[in-house]
Amino acid sequence: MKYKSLVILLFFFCAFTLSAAQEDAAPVDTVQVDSIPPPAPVSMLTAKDGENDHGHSITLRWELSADDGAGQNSVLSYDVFRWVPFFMDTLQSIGDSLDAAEGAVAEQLREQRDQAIAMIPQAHTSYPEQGEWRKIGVTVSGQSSYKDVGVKERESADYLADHTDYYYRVDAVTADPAIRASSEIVGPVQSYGQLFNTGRIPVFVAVLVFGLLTILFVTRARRGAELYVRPLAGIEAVDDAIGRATEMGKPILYVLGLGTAADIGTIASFTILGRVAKRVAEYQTKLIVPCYDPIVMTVAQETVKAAYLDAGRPDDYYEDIVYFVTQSQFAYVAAVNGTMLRELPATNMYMGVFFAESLILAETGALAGSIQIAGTDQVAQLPFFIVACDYTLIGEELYAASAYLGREPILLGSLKAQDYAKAAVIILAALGLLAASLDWTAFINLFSVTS
Amino acid sequence: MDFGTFLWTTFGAFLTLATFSFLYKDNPFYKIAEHLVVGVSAGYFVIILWHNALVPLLFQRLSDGDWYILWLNSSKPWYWIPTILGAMMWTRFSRNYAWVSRWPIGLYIGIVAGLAIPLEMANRVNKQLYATMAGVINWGNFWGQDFLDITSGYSQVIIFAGAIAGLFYFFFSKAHTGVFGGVAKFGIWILMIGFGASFGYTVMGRISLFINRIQELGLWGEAAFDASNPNHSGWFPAVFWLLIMGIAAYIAVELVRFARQKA
Amino acid sequence: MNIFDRMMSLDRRWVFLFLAVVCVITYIVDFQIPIRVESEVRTIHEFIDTLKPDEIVFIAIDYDPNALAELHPMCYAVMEHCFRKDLKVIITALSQNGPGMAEQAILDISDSLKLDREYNGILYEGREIRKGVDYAFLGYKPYFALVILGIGQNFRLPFPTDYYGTPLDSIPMMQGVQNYDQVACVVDLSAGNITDAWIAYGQGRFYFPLALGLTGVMGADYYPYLNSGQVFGLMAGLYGAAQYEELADNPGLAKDGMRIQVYAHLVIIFFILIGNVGYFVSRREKKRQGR
Amino acid sequence: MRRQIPLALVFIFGVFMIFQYFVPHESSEWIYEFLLDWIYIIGIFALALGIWSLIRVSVAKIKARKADWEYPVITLAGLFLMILFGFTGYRDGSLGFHFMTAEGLSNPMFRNFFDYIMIPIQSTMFALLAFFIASAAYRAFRARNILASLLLVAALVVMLRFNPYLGPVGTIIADTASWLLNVPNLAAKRAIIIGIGLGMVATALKIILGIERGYMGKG
Repeated sequence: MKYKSLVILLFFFCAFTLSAAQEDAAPVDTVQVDSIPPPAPVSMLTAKDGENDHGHSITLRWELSADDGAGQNSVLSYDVFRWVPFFMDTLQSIGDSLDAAEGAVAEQLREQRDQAIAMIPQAHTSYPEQGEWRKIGVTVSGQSSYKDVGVKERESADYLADHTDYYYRVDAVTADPAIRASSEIVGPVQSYGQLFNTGRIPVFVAVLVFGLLTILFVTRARRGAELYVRPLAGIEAVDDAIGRATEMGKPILYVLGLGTAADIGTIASFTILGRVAKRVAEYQTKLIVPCYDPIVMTVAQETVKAAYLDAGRPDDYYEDIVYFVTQSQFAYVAAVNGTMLRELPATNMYMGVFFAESLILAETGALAGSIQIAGTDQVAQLPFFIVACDYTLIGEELYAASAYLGREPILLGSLKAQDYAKAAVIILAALGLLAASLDWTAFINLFSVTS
Repeated sequence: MDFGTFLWTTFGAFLTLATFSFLYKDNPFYKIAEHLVVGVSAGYFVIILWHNALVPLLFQRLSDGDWYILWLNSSKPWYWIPTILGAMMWTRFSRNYAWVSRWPIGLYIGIVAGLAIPLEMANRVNKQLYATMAGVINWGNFWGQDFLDITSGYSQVIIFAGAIAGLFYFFFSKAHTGVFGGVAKFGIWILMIGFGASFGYTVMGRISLFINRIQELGLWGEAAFDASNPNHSGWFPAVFWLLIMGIAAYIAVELVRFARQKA
Repeated sequence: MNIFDRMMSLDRRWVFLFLAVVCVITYIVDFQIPIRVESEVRTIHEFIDTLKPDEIVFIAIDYDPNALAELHPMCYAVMEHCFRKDLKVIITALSQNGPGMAEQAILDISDSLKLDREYNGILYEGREIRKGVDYAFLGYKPYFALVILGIGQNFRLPFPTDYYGTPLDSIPMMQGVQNYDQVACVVDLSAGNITDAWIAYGQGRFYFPLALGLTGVMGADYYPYLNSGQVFGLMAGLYGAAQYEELADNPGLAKDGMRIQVYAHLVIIFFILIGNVGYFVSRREKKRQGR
Repeated sequence: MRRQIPLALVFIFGVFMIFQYFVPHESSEWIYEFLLDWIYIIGIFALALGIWSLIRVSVAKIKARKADWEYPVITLAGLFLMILFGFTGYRDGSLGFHFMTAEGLSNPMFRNFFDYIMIPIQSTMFALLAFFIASAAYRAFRARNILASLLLVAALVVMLRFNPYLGPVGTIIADTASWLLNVPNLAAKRAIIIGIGLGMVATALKIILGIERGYMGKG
C-alpha cells in the first residue's frame, strides 16, 4: 500500500529529461551506458473508466514488457501518452490571457472560455487529425497500471472532461530515453461518474444491519421488554459525586474537552451533561462548564437550560454557567487549571474528546483534591485518565454513559444492538482467521473496504 | 537582535517562568500569564478566522473580489444560505428569539452525525475487522526466533485473542460471570498492559518538551551576554539581571511569609 | 506519621523539584553514560569500520527539519566515522528541505575533522576534507523512486551535475563510479516513505547492502526487513543514534539527549519505587495492628 | 415548531449524509462540499457568541470587584489589542485599517504578541506535562491489585527500555518493551477502536432518529 503513492508520479522530466538538457551545457559529461537494444513493448493494454469515482479519470492496465525485470532487464520506466487535440492549447491560451485581463475584456474572455470548455468532447472527435500525442505521466518499471486522474474543476488545466473520447498509448523506456518501444493504441474510452461505490459495500451492509438492529431493539424496549445492563463503576460514581459536592457546598466542574460539535464524542458528552445538570439542579449545587468551542458552548447552554427546566428549577439557571474561554488548546488548559485551583470543585468531570492536555487537567484536579471522573474516545489519552482519575469510562463506555444515566429503556435498547454487533465482529473475526489459515482468501476479501 | 526584540524575548522568558511557577502553586504571575494568553489567543483566532475563513469562504464568494457590492448577482449566490444560517445563530443574543438558533444547530448536528455513521463504521469497525481477519497466524514459526519475537505465531495469537477478549469486556448487557467473566477479565488485563506500555512510551517525548523549554531559556541568557551581536549594548545584561533579581526578590518574600506562617 | 506513610504521600512538589533539578543538571553538566548497544546498530558500525580506505559509502539524507532532532545526530555520527576511516562519501538529499541540512552537516563535520581525535584508542590525525575528492554532494531531485531507480543505471542520469553545478565526470572521486555497484553500502536516513522506496526500488532491484536510520516511531515497522535480510542494520530514534555514537566512541547530540532522558526516567522510576515501598510496608503495619 | 423543525433538519440532513458517502458521483460531491462549508460558516458566526461570552464573564468579574477582579482586565486588553493589530497593517508604507485584505497578519505587533506571548505560555503549559507525567506515575502506580500491578509493570518495563545500567538484563527488558508495545498494546487498541466505532455509530443513529435529543433544549 505504501508504494501506491509512487505509482502516481506525474512527470518524469526531473530525472531523465534533465540529463538530456544538460548535455548541451556540459558536453564533458557523458552517460556511459552501453548501447541498448530496443526493448519489447508492453502488451494487452486496456483503458477503462476509473471505478467508484466521480468521473474524470481513466485507468490503464497492461502486461509488463518482456524486458522489464526479465529478458534484457533494460526497461526502467513506462511513459504514458494521451492524444491531445490542438484545441486544448487554444483553451489554455484563453485561460492565460484571462489571468492578465480585467473588466469587460475579462468578461468576454470568460464567456469564450466557457464556450470552449463545452466544446472539449467535440474537439476530441477529430482523432487522429488536428492533434498530437503528449506524455501525461510516468510509472516506474514493475508497475502494470496507471490512473490518469484529472480534476473536476472545469477551469483547471488538469481538467479531464467526462463523456469524451480519449486515446492512450504506453511506451517502455530504457536508460537512454531515446531507446523505447510504443504499445498499441487504445481508445476511444470515456470517463463518467458512478452512482454507487461498490468498494464500500461492506460498510453499506454494516450500517444497514446495525441500523436495523438498533431500531429493532429500541422498538422492543419501547414495548416494555426488560433489559439488563451490567453496572459501570464510573457511572455509579456520578451520583455520589454530585451528592458529595452538595454536602461540601462546592461546585462541580464539567469539561467538554477539545472536541467541536462535529465530534460524536462531544455530542455524547452533551447528553451526559444534560443528565448531570438535571441532578445538579435538583441538589442546587453550583455547576461550571468552561468551553473551548463556541458552538459547543451554545449547545451546552441549551442542554443545561433544558435540564434546569426539567428539574423544575428554571430560576436557578443563568447564562454564565456555561461560558467560552478560548479556542487555543493550552490557553484553554491554563484557564481551566486556574479555575480548578481557585474554585476547588468537589468533582471534576472530563467527558468528550481530549488530547495532550488530558493529564495536565487531571493532575491539577487531583492536586485540588477533587473526585475525578473521565471518559474519552481518544485512545492515546486513555492511559493518562486511567492513571490520574478516580473513574474512567473507556472508549465505548463514554457512549453508553448517557443511556446508563438516563435509565430510559429506549436508550438501553441501543446498547443491546451494540452488543450484538460486537458479537458479530467476534464471530466474523474468528471465521476470518479460520479462512485465512485455510487460504480461503475469497471469504476475507468480502470484508475488505477498497477506496 | 536589537533592543526591542531583546525586550520581547525577555518578556517571553518571564512568561515562561511565570507559567512554570504554577507547579509550585497558584500565584499572581501565573494569573497574569493565564489571563493574558486567554485574551490574546481568543483575539488571535478571531483574526485568523476572519482573514483565512470568513473573507475567502464568504465575502469573496459573495462579492467576487469587490466586496463593496454584496449583491445577489455574485457568481455563488447560494452562499447566502449558510450566511443566513450563521446569522440565525445570533438570535441567541435575544431572549425571545433564541430558539431560532436551533435551526442551524439542528442542521449542523444532522450533517455531522450523518457524516460520522458510514465514516466511523468504515474506519473503525470494517477496517479493524478486516485487519484482524487478514492477520494470518504464522503457524509455521509459532514460537518465533526467540521468545519475544513480535512476528512469531504465538504473538499473533495474543494479538487476536487480546482484541477479542477486549471486546468481551465491553459487553454491556451481560454480567461478567463464569466463562464470559473470565474472558472479559483477560480482556481488561490486556487493556491495562496496553495502557501501561503506552504511558511508559510517552514519557520520553514529554521530557523532551521540558528540555526544549530549558534550551529556549538558555538562548535568552546567551542573547543577553552575546557581545558578538552588533546591536549588543550594556542594557542587555541589565535587563537580564533585573528579571532574575525580580524573581529572586519574589522568592525571598514568599520564603519570609512561609517562615512567619510556620512560626 | 512514620517514614513509610510519608514515602507514600510525598508532596508532589518534591517530585517536580527533583525532576527539574536532575534535568537541568544533566543538561548542563557534560558527563558520559554507557549506552547498551543492540546488534542491529552494531552491524552498521562494523560494516563501515571494516571498509578499506577509498571505498565509497552512500549517505541519503531524506528527512525534513521536523525530524532533525532524531536523525541529524545519526547523520553526524555516520559521516564523521566514514571520513575518519578515510572513506569517500556520496551524499544525496531526496527530501525537499534536505540540501540545507546536508550542507550544514558537511560544514560542521569538516570543522571537526580538522582536529586530532582519538576514537576507541586509535589516534586519527586531523585533516582537511575536500569537496569532490573526499565527498560528493549531489543535492536534491524530486520523485525519489525514479531517482533511486535511475542511480541503479548511472548516477549521471538523475544527477548530471552535483549540487554546486559541477559535471559529475569532472569530479575526481566520481571517476569510474557508475552506479550502486561501485558503492560499498547505502545508509538511508529518513522519516517517511522514502525508506520504502529504498527497500523496494533500490535494494529490491539492485541488491546493495542497505542500512536504515529512522525516527523512533517508525522503528518498529521496519524490523521485519531486518529479519528478512533486506536491511543489514537499523538505527531508530535518538537511542539508535546514541548507540552509533557509543560504538564510534564519538559522543554527540544523541548521547547528550539520552543522558537527560535516562536520568529523568530514573527519577520517575525512583519515585514509583518509593511510593510502592511505602505502600507495602504501611499495609503490612496496618494488617499487624488490625490483628 | 421550535423543536420539530430542528429535529426534522437533523433527520433529513443526517440521512442524506449517510447516503452521500456511498455515491461518488460529482453532484453528490458538490452538495457534500457545499454542506461542509455551511458547517464551517456557521462555526465562524458562532465565534461571535463565544467572544461575547468571554467579554461578558470578564466584565461581570470586574464589576463585582470580587477577589482577583484585576486579572480579567488583562484578558480584555489582550483580546482587544490582538483584534486591533489584526485589522491594522502597513500598505505602501503607511499604517491603516484593512479588513478585507490580510495585512494585519504581518503587522509586527501582531507577530510579537504571537511569538512572545502565545508561543512561550502555550509551549510551557505543554511542557508542564513532563512534571505531571512524573507526579501521576508516583501517585497512581501502586501495586494495589492485579490491574494496577499490570499497569505499573508494563509502564516500568517500557520506561527502562534504554536504561544502560542494567547489564545483560537490559537487553531482555528492551525486547520485552518492544513486545509489549507491539503485541498487547496493539490488541488493546484494536478492541477499544472497534468498540468506539460501534458506540459512535449508535450515538449518531440515535441522534438522527431523534431518540437522543438532550442537546436540543426544551420549549
